[in-house]
Amino acid sequence: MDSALVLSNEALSKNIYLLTLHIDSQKASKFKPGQFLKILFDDQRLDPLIPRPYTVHTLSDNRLQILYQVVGKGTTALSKVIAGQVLRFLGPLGKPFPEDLPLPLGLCAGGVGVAGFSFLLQKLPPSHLKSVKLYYGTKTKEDLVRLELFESFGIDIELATEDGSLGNKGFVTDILEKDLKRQGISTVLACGPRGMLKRVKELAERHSIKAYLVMDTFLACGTGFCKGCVIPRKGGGFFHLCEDGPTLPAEQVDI
Amino acid sequence: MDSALVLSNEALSKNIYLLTLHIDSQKASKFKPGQFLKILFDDQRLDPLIPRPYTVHTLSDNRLQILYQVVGKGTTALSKVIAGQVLRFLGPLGKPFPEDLPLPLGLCAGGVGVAGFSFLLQKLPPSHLKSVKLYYGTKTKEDLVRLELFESFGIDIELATEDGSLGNKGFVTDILEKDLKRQGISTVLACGPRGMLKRVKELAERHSIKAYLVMDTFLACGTGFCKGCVIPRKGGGFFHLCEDGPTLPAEQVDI
Amino acid sequence: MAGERSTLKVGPLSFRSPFFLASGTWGLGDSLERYFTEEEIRTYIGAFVTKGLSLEPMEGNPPPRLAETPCGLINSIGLENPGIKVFLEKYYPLLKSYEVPIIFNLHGKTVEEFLALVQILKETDVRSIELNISCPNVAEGGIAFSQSPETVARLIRGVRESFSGLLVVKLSPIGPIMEVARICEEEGADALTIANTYPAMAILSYSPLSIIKGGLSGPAIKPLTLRLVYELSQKSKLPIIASGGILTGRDAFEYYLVGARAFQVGTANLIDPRAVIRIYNEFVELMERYERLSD
Amino acid sequence: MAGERSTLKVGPLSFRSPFFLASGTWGLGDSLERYFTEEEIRTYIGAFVTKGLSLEPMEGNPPPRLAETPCGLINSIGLENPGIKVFLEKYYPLLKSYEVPIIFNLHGKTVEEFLALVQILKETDVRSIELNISCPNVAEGGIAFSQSPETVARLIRGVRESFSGLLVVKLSPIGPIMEVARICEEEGADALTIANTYPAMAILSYSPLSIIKGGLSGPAIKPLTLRLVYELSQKSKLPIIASGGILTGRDAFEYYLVGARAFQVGTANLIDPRAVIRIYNEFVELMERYERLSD
Ligand SMILES: Cc1cc2nc3c(=O)[nH]c(=O)nc-3n(C[C@H](O)[C@H](O)[C@H](O)COP(=O)(O)OP(=O)(O)OC[C@H]3O[C@@H](n4cnc5c(N)ncnc54)[C@H](O)[C@@H]3O)c2cc1C
Ligand SMILES: Cc1cc2nc3c(=O)[nH]c(=O)nc-3n(C[C@H](O)[C@H](O)[C@H](O)COP(=O)(O)OP(=O)(O)OC[C@H]3O[C@@H](n4cnc5c(N)ncnc54)[C@H](O)[C@@H]3O)c2cc1C
Ligand SMILES: Cc1cc2nc3c(=O)[nH]c(=O)nc-3n(C[C@H](O)[C@H](O)[C@H](O)COP(=O)(O)O)c2cc1C
Ligand SMILES: Cc1cc2nc3c(=O)[nH]c(=O)nc-3n(C[C@H](O)[C@H](O)[C@H](O)COP(=O)(O)O)c2cc1C
Ligand code: FES
Ligand code: FES
Repeated sequence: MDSALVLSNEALSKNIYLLTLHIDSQKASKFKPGQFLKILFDDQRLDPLIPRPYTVHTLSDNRLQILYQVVGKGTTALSKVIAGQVLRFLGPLGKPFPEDLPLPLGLCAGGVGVAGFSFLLQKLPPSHLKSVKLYYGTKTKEDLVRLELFESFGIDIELATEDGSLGNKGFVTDILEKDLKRQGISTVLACGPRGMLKRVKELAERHSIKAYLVMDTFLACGTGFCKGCVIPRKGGGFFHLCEDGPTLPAEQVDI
Repeated sequence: MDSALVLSNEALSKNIYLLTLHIDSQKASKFKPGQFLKILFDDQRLDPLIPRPYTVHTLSDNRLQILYQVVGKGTTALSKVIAGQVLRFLGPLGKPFPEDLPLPLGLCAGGVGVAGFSFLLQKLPPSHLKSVKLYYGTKTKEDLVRLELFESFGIDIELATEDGSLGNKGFVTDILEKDLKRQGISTVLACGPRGMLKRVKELAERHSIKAYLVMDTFLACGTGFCKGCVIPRKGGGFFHLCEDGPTLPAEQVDI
Repeated sequence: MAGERSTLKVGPLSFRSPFFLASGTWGLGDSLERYFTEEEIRTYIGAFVTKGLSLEPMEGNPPPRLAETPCGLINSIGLENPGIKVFLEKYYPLLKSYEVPIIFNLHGKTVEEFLALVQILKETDVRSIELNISCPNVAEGGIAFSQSPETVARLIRGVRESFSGLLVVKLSPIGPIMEVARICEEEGADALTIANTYPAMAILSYSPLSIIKGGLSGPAIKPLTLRLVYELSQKSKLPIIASGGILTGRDAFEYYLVGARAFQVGTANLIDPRAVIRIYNEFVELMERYERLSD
Repeated sequence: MAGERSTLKVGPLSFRSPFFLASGTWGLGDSLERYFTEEEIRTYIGAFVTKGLSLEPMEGNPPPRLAETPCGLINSIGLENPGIKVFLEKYYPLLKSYEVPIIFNLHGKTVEEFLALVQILKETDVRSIELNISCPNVAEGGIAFSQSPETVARLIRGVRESFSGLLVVKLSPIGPIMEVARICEEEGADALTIANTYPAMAILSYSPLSIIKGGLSGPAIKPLTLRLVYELSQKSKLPIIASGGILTGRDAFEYYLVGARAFQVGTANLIDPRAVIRIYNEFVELMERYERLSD
């Protein structure tokens, strides 16, 4: 495990936080977009027991950011961490996003599922950015965090909120569907709640395009040891999310 | 339980920390010297499970200080807390030091056992201070923390370190013994490791003076509910440290 | 249940709140008033369960009596209590004045001692008892009962013969719990408390070696007792009072979902004497949300 | 022991380190090399215990397979494994190259399946097995064995007849463990692993209701398994391999003080794949300090 110094830990909305860590730059250079790390508190306390996984949100030199939503014990504890404290981490873990995703590429994010796309955008050849479109949906306006960051990449962005407080009213997959109908997208990379991923899978099948789903389930080891993180595979058997994923081909998962 | 804002949490030596809290001033006014509070972390984490007890070190208005030594999980976790975080506490708990302790009064402190004496000194009538002497011993010089504070009361102070790096070489009870022989002390209030308290008890008996021991044992409730914090009572039965103590008459405990 | 709170029935009694203060975690109850208003006692505390009471006063075990373990607490109090008679004289009158149902947690070393305790209570207005056949911290009686279904049968039959009030049996999580539960039902107990603490051990110092053997309570055991309540509630028709690691409304709600109808708050009281109020409120909120969801 | 580390003997085998990687917490071992140097494997890892291996490949249980509880982890993997034959072909050769003793953790649904597994191993150079008669997550076999001393007797007798290598039996903490341990000794087992996980349960969501029933591991159970090791080591002459919540050198040292002679690191690997190195070093330091103190 490695050490990380907390540079800041800022609430962006009621439940969404941005954690900025300083880590060893050699270690930093090993992370690829789509990979994750597990974060352990550095204080002998055994609850939560299992370090929680987080995607790399942004990375430059030795500054690694995580965008996270407070949902339970681990994320609540993380939200109480403040600058100057030290955390420990294990990573990089998991497989990166597939390389050379065919353009035009649609990034479909539900809520904090947007977290990992920024690191991808940081690493894409700048010439590709004009062929990338971000579909970003949340329940309400205040959860649409980090818009400035995503705008800074110069990509096309469409927003949706369930309550219509900003962008299109409704689900993010509704706007994605419109573009798929217009055949404006070759590949979709989607991250968000299970319901959204199901919908993306359906849409991709219907419109015969390739989709990858960045999935979520409770992980223990994150290293492939425990076989606990299964996602049913189409036709039988299971993926192990931490080893085979977290990004899985939509047509192969049975959700 | 009440909330406390951490104003600072400073390492005074390798293992000894000074925690400064901001608490409600009405609550603060309820604490008397010798009483303690139990500190809970405010982050849903259940380890350590039971809030640990700490004596009030100093108190003025709503600024409450705790002087503590890192020995295990709870104190390690406390040492990682930093300014700006919030803690919760229960208190005041336990009985205050006896009132109107006959002068001249000897305060005998082993290590961080010195913590509670400063609040007593803050509250003593200034005219009594010249009849108070502090015997303060530690293993080595760097653990003799908060000397300036104690000097500021204008009391007589004698120091001892086991390695002789500052003050008398040897145990703090050796210097206390000299004064008892000279009949310079009427009452002793002692706080420190079990071995030191035993020695104080012996000395008090031998020199026929009254001694009170501020004792330590693992507490669960701190409120008298669980009956877990027993100290054998001379002649049979038990004291419950959290209710009957933490300050107990030396001649009545069987240690 | 949120709606019918005022009519929660367990056996012959009804309770205003399904939350009880567990035996031994609020001592003899003499300081209830220090931490609650009378109104709070009436609203939030379904019942006060006394510390285990024995025929004669008991001094309890020598120290160490406590040790913390990861998310758990080991206690080896050894049933320190002033004896049933002193309790009835000195503590009971005050407790009664709080208008909260009082359940007498009883400890006998033998069946005969249990019956003698019940005889004493017959002379009083006490209407609720919890038989502690599961204390892991005494040399005689306690958990040994829970290992012997035949003895439990004899015990409950005897008690039931002379006591018509609320008869709760508090089982040990260790041993033939399914069989013991069945026997409690057959012999006419009114409810089961599931469960007492788990036999455990901790080492406090190495040199000199200091160990504690006692009962483990707290959040660490909740997944174990939850499983027991789940299994038992499918087998037994008796109402189950859950006891084990209830620190939040969620914990109680989970016990409710697997079949428990009342809840004892134990270790949580040691962390925060007012914990039961928070737990109650969290529970009621979850109940309301859940009822709405399942509409 | 610090001094005689190179000669720790359990049954017919000796181990360089008393720390084993517990079954199921390092998968099939194919990524050992990713987290340890060869030197580290040789120094710190006394043995690698395989994931439970069955006659035929097993797919394991559907999700959810995991839940965290306070200081504990519930798993219901359901013995996902490629089957003994595939393991021998595809994974064993690589594992052997690490020069670390490999203990085959075996799962049979019946005594006959266990014996068939042992027959297969007889054709190989495998010299160490751990009989998993305690898995709480399978419909057949597993923990059911540990409830039936007669079946365990038949099992061990059968295995012992055809297998002369290191025969470890991994017991369940639930059930008649003292009796099962006695039978293991009588029938010629070489060592006991105390213990597997505790039957437990967690609720993951309320609506729709999602629950997990599985085995509890981790620090939460350490005080319970410590107590079992303590009780068993006074009754059984077989060397005890402790398994339950070993996260630090102190944990292992406490098991040592109550009689264990080797230690399995399980859940700790899931927190930090290199945990065994830290634990080993902490343990050795404590051993040395303690030996000095007891001089
Ligand atoms: C590879 C990966 C990357 C991730 N990256 C991010 C990220 O960048 N930002 C971010 O905000 N989140 C991310 N997550 C999700 C994040 O890890 C979780 O939100 C976090 O672990 C929650 O921890 P907690 O202790 O706060 O909540 P928990 O208390 O663990 O509970 C969270 C929720 O999960 C449920 N749950 C618990 N166990 C299970 C189970 N076995 N099966 C199903 N449900 C269960 C609980 O009931 C609860 O509703 C990622 C997850 C994965 C797998
Ligand atoms: C009334 C009171 C006031 C106190 N005030 C202060 C103060 O002002 N400053 C200060 O530094 N400390 C004070 N203490 C001591 C302080 O509470 C402890 O040092 C603290 O609880 C240790 O917590 P921990 O989690 O760090 O250590 P732990 O991990 O709890 O262990 C500390 C040590 O105690 C041992 N231990 C654990 N349980 C038991 C038991 N049941 N019996 C015997 N030994 C046990 C452990 O083995 C270990 O050596 C006070 C104690 C009491 C009772
Ligand atoms: C300090 C302490 C004392 C206890 N004393 C008794 C007792 O006298 N009689 C009894 O039946 N149970 C006793 N118990 C068990 C509790 O009532 C409760 O059943 C158990 O602790 C599990 O619940 P919890 O995890 O909420 O604490 C005691 C528990 C603790 C922690
Ligand atoms: C994810 C997981 C998988 C396990 N798989 C097996 C197994 O296949 N066979 C077995 O005998 N024990 C298995 N166990 C039990 C462990 O080997 C170990 O005995 C138990 O977890 C207690 O130790 P711990 O608290 O250190 O984890 C498994 C445990 C976990 C957590
Ligand atoms: S989390 Fe353990 S195998 Fe994926
Ligand atoms: S700590 Fe519970 S009675 Fe003193």
